[in-house]
Amino acid sequence: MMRSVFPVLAVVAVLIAIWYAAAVWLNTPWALDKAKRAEVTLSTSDLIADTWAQDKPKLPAPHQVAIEIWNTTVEKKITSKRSLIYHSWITMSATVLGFALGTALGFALAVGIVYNRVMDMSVMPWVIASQTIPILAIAPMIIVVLNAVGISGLLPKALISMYLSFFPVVVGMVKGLRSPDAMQLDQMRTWNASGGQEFIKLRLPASMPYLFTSMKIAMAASLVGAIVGELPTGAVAGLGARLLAGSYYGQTVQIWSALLMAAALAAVLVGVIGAIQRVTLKRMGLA
Amino acid sequence: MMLVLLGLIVWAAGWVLNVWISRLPRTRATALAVPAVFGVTLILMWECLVRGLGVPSVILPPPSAILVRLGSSVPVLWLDFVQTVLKGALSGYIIGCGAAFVTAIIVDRYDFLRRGLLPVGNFMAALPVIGIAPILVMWFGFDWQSKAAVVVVMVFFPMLVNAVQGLQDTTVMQRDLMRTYAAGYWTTLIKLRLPAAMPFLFNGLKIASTLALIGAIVAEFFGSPTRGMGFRISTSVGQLALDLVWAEIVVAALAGSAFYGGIALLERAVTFWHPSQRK
Amino acid sequence: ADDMTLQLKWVTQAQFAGYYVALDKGFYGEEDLNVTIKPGGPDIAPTQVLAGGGADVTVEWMPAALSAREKGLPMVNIAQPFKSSGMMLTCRKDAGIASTDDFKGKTLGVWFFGNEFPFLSWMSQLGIPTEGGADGVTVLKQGFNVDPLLQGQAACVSTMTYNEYWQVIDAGLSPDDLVVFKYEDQGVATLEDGLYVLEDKLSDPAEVDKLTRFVRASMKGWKYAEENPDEAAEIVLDNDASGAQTEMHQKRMMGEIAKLTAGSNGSLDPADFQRTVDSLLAGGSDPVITKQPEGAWTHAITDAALN
Amino acid sequence: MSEPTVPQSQPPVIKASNLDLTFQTNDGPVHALKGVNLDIGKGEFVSFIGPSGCGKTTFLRCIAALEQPTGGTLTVNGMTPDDARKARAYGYVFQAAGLYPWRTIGGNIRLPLEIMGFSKEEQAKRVKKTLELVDLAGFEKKFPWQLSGGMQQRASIARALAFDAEILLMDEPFGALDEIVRDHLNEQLLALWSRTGKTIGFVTHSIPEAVFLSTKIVVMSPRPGRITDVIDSRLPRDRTLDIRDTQDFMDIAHRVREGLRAGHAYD
Amino acid sequence: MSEPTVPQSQPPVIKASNLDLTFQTNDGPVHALKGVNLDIGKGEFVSFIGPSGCGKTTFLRCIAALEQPTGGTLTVNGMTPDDARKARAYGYVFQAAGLYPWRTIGGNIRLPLEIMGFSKEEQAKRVKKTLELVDLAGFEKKFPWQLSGGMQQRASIARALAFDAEILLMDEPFGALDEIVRDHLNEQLLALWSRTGKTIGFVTHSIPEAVFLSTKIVVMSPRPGRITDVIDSRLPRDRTLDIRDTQDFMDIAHRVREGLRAGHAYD
Ligand SMILES: Nc1ncnc2c1ncn2[C@@H]1O[C@H](COP(=O)(O)OP(=O)(O)OP(=O)(O)O)[C@@H](O)[C@H]1O
Ligand SMILES: Nc1ncnc2c1ncn2[C@@H]1O[C@H](COP(=O)(O)OP(=O)(O)OP(=O)(O)O)[C@@H](O)[C@H]1O
Ligand SMILES: Cc1ncc(C[n+]2csc(CCO)c2C)c(N)n1
Ligand SMILES: [Mg+2]
Ligand SMILES: [Mg+2]
Repeated sequence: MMRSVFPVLAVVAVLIAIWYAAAVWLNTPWALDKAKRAEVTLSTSDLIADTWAQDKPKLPAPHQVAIEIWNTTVEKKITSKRSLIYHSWITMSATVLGFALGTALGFALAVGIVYNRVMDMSVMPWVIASQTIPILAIAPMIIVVLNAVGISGLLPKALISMYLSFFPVVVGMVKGLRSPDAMQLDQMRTWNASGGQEFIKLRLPASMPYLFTSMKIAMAASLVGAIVGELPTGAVAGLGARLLAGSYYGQTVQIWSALLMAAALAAVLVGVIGAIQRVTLKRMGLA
Repeated sequence: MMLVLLGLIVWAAGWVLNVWISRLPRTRATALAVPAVFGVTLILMWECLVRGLGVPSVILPPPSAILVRLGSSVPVLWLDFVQTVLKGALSGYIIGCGAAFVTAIIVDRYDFLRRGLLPVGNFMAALPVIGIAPILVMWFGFDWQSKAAVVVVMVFFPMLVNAVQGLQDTTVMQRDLMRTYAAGYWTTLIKLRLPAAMPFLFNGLKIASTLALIGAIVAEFFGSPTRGMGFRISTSVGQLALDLVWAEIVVAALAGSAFYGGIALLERAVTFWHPSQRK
Repeated sequence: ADDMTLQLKWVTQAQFAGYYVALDKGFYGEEDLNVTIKPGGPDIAPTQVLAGGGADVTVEWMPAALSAREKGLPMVNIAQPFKSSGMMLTCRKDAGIASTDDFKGKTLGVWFFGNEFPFLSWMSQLGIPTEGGADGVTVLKQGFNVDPLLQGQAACVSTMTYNEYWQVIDAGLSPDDLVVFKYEDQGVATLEDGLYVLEDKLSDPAEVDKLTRFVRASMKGWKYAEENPDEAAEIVLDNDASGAQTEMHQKRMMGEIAKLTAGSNGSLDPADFQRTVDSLLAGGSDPVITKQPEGAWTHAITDAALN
Repeated sequence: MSEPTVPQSQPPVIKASNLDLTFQTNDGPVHALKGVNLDIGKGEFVSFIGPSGCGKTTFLRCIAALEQPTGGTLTVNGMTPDDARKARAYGYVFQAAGLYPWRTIGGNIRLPLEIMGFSKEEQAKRVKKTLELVDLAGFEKKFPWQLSGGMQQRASIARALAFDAEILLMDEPFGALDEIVRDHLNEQLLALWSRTGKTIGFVTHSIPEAVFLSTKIVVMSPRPGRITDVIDSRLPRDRTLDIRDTQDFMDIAHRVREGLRAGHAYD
Repeated sequence: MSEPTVPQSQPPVIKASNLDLTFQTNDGPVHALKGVNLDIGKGEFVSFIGPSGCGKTTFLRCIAALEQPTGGTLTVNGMTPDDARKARAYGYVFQAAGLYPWRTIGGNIRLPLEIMGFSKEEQAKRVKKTLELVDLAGFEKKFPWQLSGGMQQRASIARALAFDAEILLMDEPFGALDEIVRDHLNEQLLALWSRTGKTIGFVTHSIPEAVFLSTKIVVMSPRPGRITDVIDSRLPRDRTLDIRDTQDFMDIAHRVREGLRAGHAYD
């Protein structure tokens, strides 16, 4: 435990130190600009203090972000629109729904690719091409089109999440479902196993390690999708809306706290999959 | 209605054609023909459905209109391509992957860093681009430098993780062999660990190639000069010039696929020895 | 009650106070309407939402609406609660700008996404090319905020009297450090924040009736907001789901908005319309619209609503 | 020693006549089997021996209908190999243990039983019985990686035995084991064979092993894989390891070695 | 046969006294070597035999300084194994061929030569020579995966021979080969040994192989790995395969087998 915690803490400490230094560096021009216009001269310590306490800094100091996060999580009722937990929750619901849809789609495509020769030969290049399309560009169109057919609310956002999250699942699951070697497949043949039995008893369990790894990537992608999806839905609520609103008003502290919150949310969601992975693989004797 | 029906017929015909081709012996030609037929089928169906259902072209233009626009806007598309792909994405890609590679070698050398940096790295990789892009635009200005910075941030961690993993992908026996030759760190790195890491490095390079393009385009949504694919897309949506929007998307997808394909070819040439590349 | 959806041009803020007041005070309810207000944002083109059927009515700027009309989307102005334009170009004195003659060779921040039309026609009237160079101006696609001005990346940025201008002030620049060019003062003002619908709605008497009731209630909301700006700002805050708006900013914005809506009873002044059209037609080599639009506005709704 | 003939009274279980198999690969066709003729009677223990790549595995795979011959005929119990496969006539032990890592030892042995639809009680009974047969009682709940290589190999044999197929095909099952463990398993395999009267096809690289186990030794030559010698063993059916020191044993071993050397080109 | 002693005149090349090695694993320590005493003289051919997991590989690795003993002393040419390693005293052949797949056969053999800074011409000359030695002339430009397992194994032996190390350590180098190829390589190895006078440490699972090759056979027992018997072979240094039919050979083989069986627990 100590072996893994200490290096992480050390790296985090160094990062925070760099962060403070960078805050001084990036925020100094504005502090000097302000001082010049106010016609005062700043001592070094005044300058540093100022760079760590600006209202709209180019880079907020870590403690400013920490205080903002504290104020918008612990200090606010979680039903409040000013609570980051409330916004995280909104983003999370779209993320999880999109993730579920994406995993299902990715899984279905992978099964198709593994079992159908035409799909095997035709689908993959297009799946790759689909991922080179900038999602932020088509997200508004997706929302409008879905709106036109009367779908709104959670689902459009979830569909954008799905678009981003199915890709790692397809790639991973095709690998995973193909991971049984020729001998294992031959064994099934000598027992005259049906296609379904082969899938349930061999291909599926063999693909589990791949599935979990790709689900972790998919979850992170799904979160990005949910945040992207929040922008063209009117940025009503959610972490994406907070990012945007922060951006709109130049509230860097708010941007950074939403960013860190998003990363923390990703860490939690990926952690949950990791936990399920450990339990499942342990029970399967694979861990 | 006729057109809708036609769309479905096209779909069925394409599928049947593909089933037929896929039964032929596997050659380079059939391997290319099947996805091509699939793509053409999709496009024809799109054309039929858009026309058949009377979808307004300010919502979704038919492929034919996109093609016409693609032909008539070559100068604009080229200008945007240079700005976004060559200046933003490519430079960021090279810097980001290069930096990640160098970092990986350092991280790999010091176990302490690996255990400390990788978990933190995973956390940072989860920072959504849309959040980082406005910040980087604020730091690095409007032109392509900030786009490159976004790309650097996006590609850095996937590349780092793959490179670190790759550098460790040697067997005990391969390393012991080097020890019996009394080979030093650098010799082992160059003769053993780098070649062994190639499959992973290329995996990282492939993932990074799609990310790079997306990153460069997305960053342009948050401030840019009056050129670039992201600029054109967002501006044209506002002007309801959806055909131009889609023309840009087509260029993006082509550039992305070509980029990816190019790296895949390079991979084939460099890691010809890896089981996944042999047939 | 009849369902209606209103698509806003931008995020929930006092710029749209009239509609939120009408909703909150029950003015829509009194007209037997069940109105849903959809906030906009940087990625939402209200024209496209309207085309896609995602909304019945949308708040849009006239240049964008007329441009869309030329592209084949038959948008019609049914009411114009905003009398005057709030657009301006805010410049730093220390960047060497004192008058429009100083623009040459400078970098200017401009909003795109359909909001660039007024700027482009202004520049073409000034005869300044926008492709950069010593004789022209370099145009930046300005992001969501006024950072480029604060960071010194641009000499001027686009601002609204009621919003971005105050962000510049809040950031620490004083009005003395700034020079502002209001589009109104430059004679290139175009109409902002009108209510638009698709043409076919107007041929259906039932729809016309709905729209009439909607405009009547909305204008009631606007007048209420003008008279009670602080309360209106509170109502806007209550409706902001992102929780990012501040009371101080919204109250101040409401005060500024009231100046722009004052003088309009909701009915479009054809002279204002013509001034906008002329400005857009005058766009030099690449005008925003190429011919005098026909049927781009109607008084049918406001006449019915206001009498 | 003359060419053996199967007694007329009993039709052969496996009958190959003029069997041919050519693989199409991208650097031309590979002629893996050429004109193979072989009859295997019920209850025989047949070993296949020959240099690497001569087609031993291929022939076993043809019998099990894992490979489709390109010429000649092959019948198993009078039917096609594929029908025999569908009738679940085969227990096949592959060269590597190939246990599924996500199933316990018991679960691995249960796998074919599940697939063949045995009842739950029957499954449990058979798993228990075969585990005892290979000296693995008590290891049912362990996962494969918790066992040594030899134990895994025995588990994989147990898996092939569990559903009592009439024909047991084993492809170098003991290749990875050390000599002592191998001797032990050889004895056990012989005991099982004489108890059950199964027909066994067995591939090996070891001359002593082939001689020790078989009633018939098939020597093959490299590509195109042909049968160069078929040796019927005069050794008694009941054998102990000591038999290896007898002259008979050495004679047969010598004949096998000579046969092998004749066909051998060093890779 | 009494415990052998190395002649006083010639100090042993490898000398282990009371060697101990314990691995710390997460389920407790594994005692891999315990009180191992062994002297190997210059030019001897020493085979190690013993059940799986008894520490044969571990001992070889200690000699090559790939493992650090936890007790006792071990000297090679009077220095520590690590100094001997740095002096490039060893050629080590691992159980699997372990060729680098991105290098051709020639490139693989050239690898140690590059590292040790031989000149280009010298490299080419030695590659050519060792390739001929293992019967692989003409395969220099091929990649490992284009060769059969046996050919790969021979290439890996060539790689260990190329730089003419004084001591050759071989860990079951022929484990994966069939008997005929194995015999052939055994003969070649003996020829090489008598020509060069190298000191060879050789791990095998095969009793005949051990007896056929060695001047000294070390029998080990399972954990904690100990030496239970050291047999000095009376067989002449010049041997052909026929020697396997002599009584001397069988006697030694028998003694080895007994020694092995004693320490064996069936796993
Ligand atoms: N699927 C295949 N495609 C092409 N060639 C094949 C295939 N399977 C086997 N071969 C070739 O057929 C020949 C016989 O192979 P087979 O595996 O039967 O040999 P074997 O006698 O079992 O050898 P070993 O002792 O090495 O297992 C070999 O030359 C091999 O390369
Ligand atoms: N790195 C290690 N960590 C922990 N235990 C080890 C390690 N290497 C070997 N062992 C243990 O030490 C013992 C001796 O292993 P070693 O590899 O020397 O056996 P061996 O005699 O070579 O066996 P085999 O014939 O199977 O190759 C075994 O029980 C093994 O599990
Ligand atoms: C990408 C982007 N496009 C346009 C605007 C400007 N804008 C659209 S509506 C409106 C009214 C009130 O704020 C303003 C200013 C922006 N800020 N960002
Ligand atoms: Mg085989
Ligand atoms: Mg070993």
